[in-house]
Amino acid sequence: MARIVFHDQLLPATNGEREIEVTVENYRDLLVVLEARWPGIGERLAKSAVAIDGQIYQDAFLEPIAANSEVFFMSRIEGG
Amino acid sequence: MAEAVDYKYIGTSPVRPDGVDKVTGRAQFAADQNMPNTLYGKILRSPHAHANIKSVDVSKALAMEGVYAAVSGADFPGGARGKVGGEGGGDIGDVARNIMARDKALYHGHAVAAVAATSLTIADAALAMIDVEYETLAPVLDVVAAMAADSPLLDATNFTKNLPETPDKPSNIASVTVLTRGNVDEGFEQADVTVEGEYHIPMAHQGYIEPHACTATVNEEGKATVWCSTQGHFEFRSMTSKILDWKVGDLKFIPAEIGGGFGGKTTVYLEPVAVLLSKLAGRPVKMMMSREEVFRATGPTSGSVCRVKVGAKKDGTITAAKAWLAYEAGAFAGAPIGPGAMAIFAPYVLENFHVEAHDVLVNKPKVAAYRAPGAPQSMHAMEIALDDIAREIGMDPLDLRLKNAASEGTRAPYGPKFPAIGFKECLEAAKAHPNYTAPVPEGAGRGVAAGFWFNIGMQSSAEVRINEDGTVIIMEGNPDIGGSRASMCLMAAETLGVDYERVKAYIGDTESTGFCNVTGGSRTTFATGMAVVQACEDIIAQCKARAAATWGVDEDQVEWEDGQAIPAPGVNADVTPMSLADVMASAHKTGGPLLGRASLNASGAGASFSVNFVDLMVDKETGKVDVLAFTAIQDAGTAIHPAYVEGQMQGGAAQGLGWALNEEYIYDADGVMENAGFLDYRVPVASDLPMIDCQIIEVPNPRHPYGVRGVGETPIVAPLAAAANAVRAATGVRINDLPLSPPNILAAIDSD
Amino acid sequence: MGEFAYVAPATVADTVAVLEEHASAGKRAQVLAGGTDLLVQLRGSDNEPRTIVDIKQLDETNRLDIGADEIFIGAAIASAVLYENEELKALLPGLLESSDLIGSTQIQGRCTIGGNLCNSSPAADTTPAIIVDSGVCVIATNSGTRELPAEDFCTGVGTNVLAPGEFLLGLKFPRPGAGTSDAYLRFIPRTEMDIAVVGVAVNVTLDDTGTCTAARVAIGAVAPTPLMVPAAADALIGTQVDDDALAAAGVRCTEASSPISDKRGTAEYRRKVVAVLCRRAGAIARDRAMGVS
Amino acid sequence: MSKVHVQTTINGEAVEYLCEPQQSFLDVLREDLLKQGTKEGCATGDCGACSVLLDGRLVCACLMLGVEAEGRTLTTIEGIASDDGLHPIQQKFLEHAALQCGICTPGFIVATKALLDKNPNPDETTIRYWLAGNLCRCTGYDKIVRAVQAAAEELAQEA
Repeated sequence: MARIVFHDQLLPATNGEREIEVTVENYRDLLVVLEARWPGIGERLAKSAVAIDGQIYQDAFLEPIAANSEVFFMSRIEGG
Repeated sequence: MAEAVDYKYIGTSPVRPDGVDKVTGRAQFAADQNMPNTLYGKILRSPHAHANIKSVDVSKALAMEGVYAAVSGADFPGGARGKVGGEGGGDIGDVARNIMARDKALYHGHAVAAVAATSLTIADAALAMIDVEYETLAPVLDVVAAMAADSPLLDATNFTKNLPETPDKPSNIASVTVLTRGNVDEGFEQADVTVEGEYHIPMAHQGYIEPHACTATVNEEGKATVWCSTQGHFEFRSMTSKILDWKVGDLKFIPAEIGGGFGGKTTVYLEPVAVLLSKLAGRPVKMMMSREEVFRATGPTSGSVCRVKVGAKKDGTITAAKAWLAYEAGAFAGAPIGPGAMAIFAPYVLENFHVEAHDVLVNKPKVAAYRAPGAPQSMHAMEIALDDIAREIGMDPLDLRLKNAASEGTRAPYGPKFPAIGFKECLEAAKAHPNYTAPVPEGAGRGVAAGFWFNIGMQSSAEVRINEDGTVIIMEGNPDIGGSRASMCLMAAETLGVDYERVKAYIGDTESTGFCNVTGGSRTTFATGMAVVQACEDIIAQCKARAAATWGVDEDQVEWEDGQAIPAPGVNADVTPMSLADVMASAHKTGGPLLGRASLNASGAGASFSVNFVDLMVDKETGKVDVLAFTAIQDAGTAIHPAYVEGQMQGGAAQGLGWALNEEYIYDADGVMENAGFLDYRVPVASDLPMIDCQIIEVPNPRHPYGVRGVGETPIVAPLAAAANAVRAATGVRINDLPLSPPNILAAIDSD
Repeated sequence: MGEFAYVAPATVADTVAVLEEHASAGKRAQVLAGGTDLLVQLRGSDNEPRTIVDIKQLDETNRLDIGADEIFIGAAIASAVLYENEELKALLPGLLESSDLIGSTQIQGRCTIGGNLCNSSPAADTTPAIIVDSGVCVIATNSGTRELPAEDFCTGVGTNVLAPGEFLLGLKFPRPGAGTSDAYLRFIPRTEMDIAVVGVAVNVTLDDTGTCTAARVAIGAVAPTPLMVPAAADALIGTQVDDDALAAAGVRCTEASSPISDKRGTAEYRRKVVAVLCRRAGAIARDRAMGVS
Repeated sequence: MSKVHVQTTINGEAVEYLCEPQQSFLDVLREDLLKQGTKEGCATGDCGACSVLLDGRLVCACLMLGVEAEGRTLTTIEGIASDDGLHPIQQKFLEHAALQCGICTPGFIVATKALLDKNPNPDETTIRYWLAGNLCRCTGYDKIVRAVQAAAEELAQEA
């Protein structure tokens, strides 16, 4: 199962759960699973960046998530 | 780690395609746009740092001869709140209120009204005729005081976001970010030495030499064309459309050549105002900020207070680190606390840490991005703490960093594991560098620090067109601030196998090329470069198909080599290889013109690390600092155009040194910036700096076809602490605050 | 509120007439020499209409005379022009250095020491040097000219003794004899382009034994006007201008200063640094007077 | 407002214009004469982007009134290249990547021209102090100084 980790700002939305494990095909499916579990979290996740297996995505969507994947939600990064 | 590859064009430093126009004065920057019948637009700005706006009356200005339009906040749509697209992620309602105040003026210089008139003189006179009734309020200027429960509030509807419990009272703290791992208390117990400090850095400006400017013209059909100085014309179009509630398709944005940005030209200030004035006046409107307006009313970067505690064992192993950060957002939420918190410990292997960062409203201009936004402030604190630890345990500061350096597989403080990165390579290069092995000049001090930036990808589009003679045109949508056209041409030349001189790159407007996010986040050469490479690959695929059709073979029997379609090995075809020119010569028979294209949302931007060291001499009687030598070492992934990579490193070093030594926003008690000009906002001049030695490290980014990481932002991060550490070495006195200006240094020496 | 106008009178008398006419009519007129302060003012807060009276067409303001006893520098001569005059540089090195420190190469191409004096900023670089070199202001009036020691010229921040209808024609200096020389040092945070945080000029005359027989010390940016510090000069006179004497003179400078804290430096900082610069400038002036380069 | 008639010479060409008495020469150049190679960075003489030559001497166009051009001879960036092509200074700025955004470049090239006209063989310190009135925020000056040195060498060889 993929390991999903939430940053501190998301903890209010996850009832304090920092980390869960799920089996999904891709990021889109992950959002569906999370929204079902914690209605309303999708809006917050849309403001986050996400790192899937070390790669940072500002706007992930169909990126695959494998059984051994690590998914970290993180603050979005801007730049100069 | 990708293998080092021998390239033919990549890694060379040819003259840039837009160069001749820039050395002759032909290049058209935003203020160089001229249309017949143009009016000049000017903005009236708040003389108060914090005030309720009771009323704005523009009628007397409007009645003046030569004045064709006048607007204030009431003339703009209410504006739905919502996220600004793309980078940054601020609130569009805030952007709307920032470019034209509504019920409140939130900083000295905040726009409150605007006019369009036939001359600059008349426009100035008209501004003086606008009546604004203010009710002044106490300004909130100090970031820590602003966080206090009893502070006056900028926004009574602001409730701190991201707290475990929703607060019941409003505050000036817009949001809080926390990053944690392990157990810091246990970590500190394992430490043999701990150092602790509070570090203050004042607000600083990007200081691009070109003031913001634009010309807007709205025709009778209600369609607007806007020429402007922007790092991202698509995002400017989007913001303008949301602020004015216009259809995106009714706005055409044409990016002029841009005279510097460094993050400061990623958001609108003038453009929606110019469009509205032009619509009302029925004539083109040109707006140009004065330098004073640039300082007072555009987005500098956050001033900050950082408290850091770091513990380490005698062998140098860092056991715990803790940071508390407070960044000034300015008048609206959005200080770069996320990146600041994520960057502070990023170069190091760290099991126990805790970072808490605060985005704080103060009555100063709303901050904008500035080169690695958020990282210089927090990393200044950490890199000073490490210097102090190195001294306490008697270890070379580079060895201390090597002992703890992150490398491939290290879990970054923000969660994921690093892919291939070049931090250790930078540190090793620094240790071996002749400037480091050379003794420190008599009386001087040497300071070392590391830098880091994430780099980003995001959306890019590119088209590649082949002319009848086989020459190549690249059309993409990222304004070229520092020579990116040359990099695009080099990557295209390499991919297509044609001479660099036969490739030209152009920046299209919002109607002539596909969407591109801003030139920022060090993404252009990475992400748009990737799109250009893919568009070239599209061309190659088409050429192979055309050659196959011409030769009567299958497509997979054709290969592309050295700029030509050739039969694949083993294919028995008695044919002449086809170059781009050859394909074009028969293109009318084989399917028409050649047009390659690519669009993507790039991921896989590679983190970039740096190590800087600087030798400084301090006049102990006056506190004056002389920079004797500066060495910048940075992992660029692959340097596509090494001279411009060096240019980024040198320019970032100069900006970082300027911020470290003399640059600062100085406010009086009323919240008026006292040094809103280049005379007293002291950016480095040529005689302040030595040559800046560069060493480019190349640990290719496996996620880019040519290994590019992005180089533009990391260079500004390390100079702040490097300078502070050098002053410490030269004087024996630790100064936690910036700038290291002569009065500050002398006061520290004398009180030591 | 009137309108902007520009005039460039051909004679001193015409210039005085234009200035007086405006003064008596209650209309604003302002003299233009190099323009490096005036144009900044127009661009900034002081953009009220006025008549700009250009004095660069006058023979007198362009006159540079290096006589046997006296040197005259016209008020319209650009700093860069002065600095290219090797004879003048040898005679008044401190003054020329002070004028070469104003702004950038570009600004030195326009700015004048007369304008610097008339702008009457407490931080004016050339004024302390003019003072220690015993400069005398030659002022055009409706009755000819009047003369005034430079140390009496500035009366406050941005104010001076010029009456309505008067303007500065130029500056007179006694030609320094053997054993006399000057130096000016200022402190700025950068290497160039800043306004002085502190400025100190020193002029010394040494006899054959190296004993100081005459001295003048003036300080800038530490009081509402550039200031002569006779006590500092006294600390040098009769000495070999050695480290002790210089240190004593520095202390006198600190005592004489009444600086403010502003964006360019704190009062405390200025009080300390004025002493440092006095010592350093005094040593340079001494070495020059002794013919040591 | 009554405008003033001015006759002057810009880049070898006789030019006439009307300007307001208080208008800067930079404003005249850019907004009226549309010679926009000369840039505005500050309009207060602090950045050097508007460097021009007035009777051969380096000045900021923003610190000069339009009326003061009467009877004078001015050279702007548009007058640096010749019919034969780029001036060696321009060529060296290109070859040395001595520009990034390019907004300060015209000012630097004009200032360099003035320097090398006066001092054909300046050392690094001389170059840096001469150019201290020209701000560049992109390059850190390193490549600009090298370009000036290379241009000086090139011009010495040509001479």
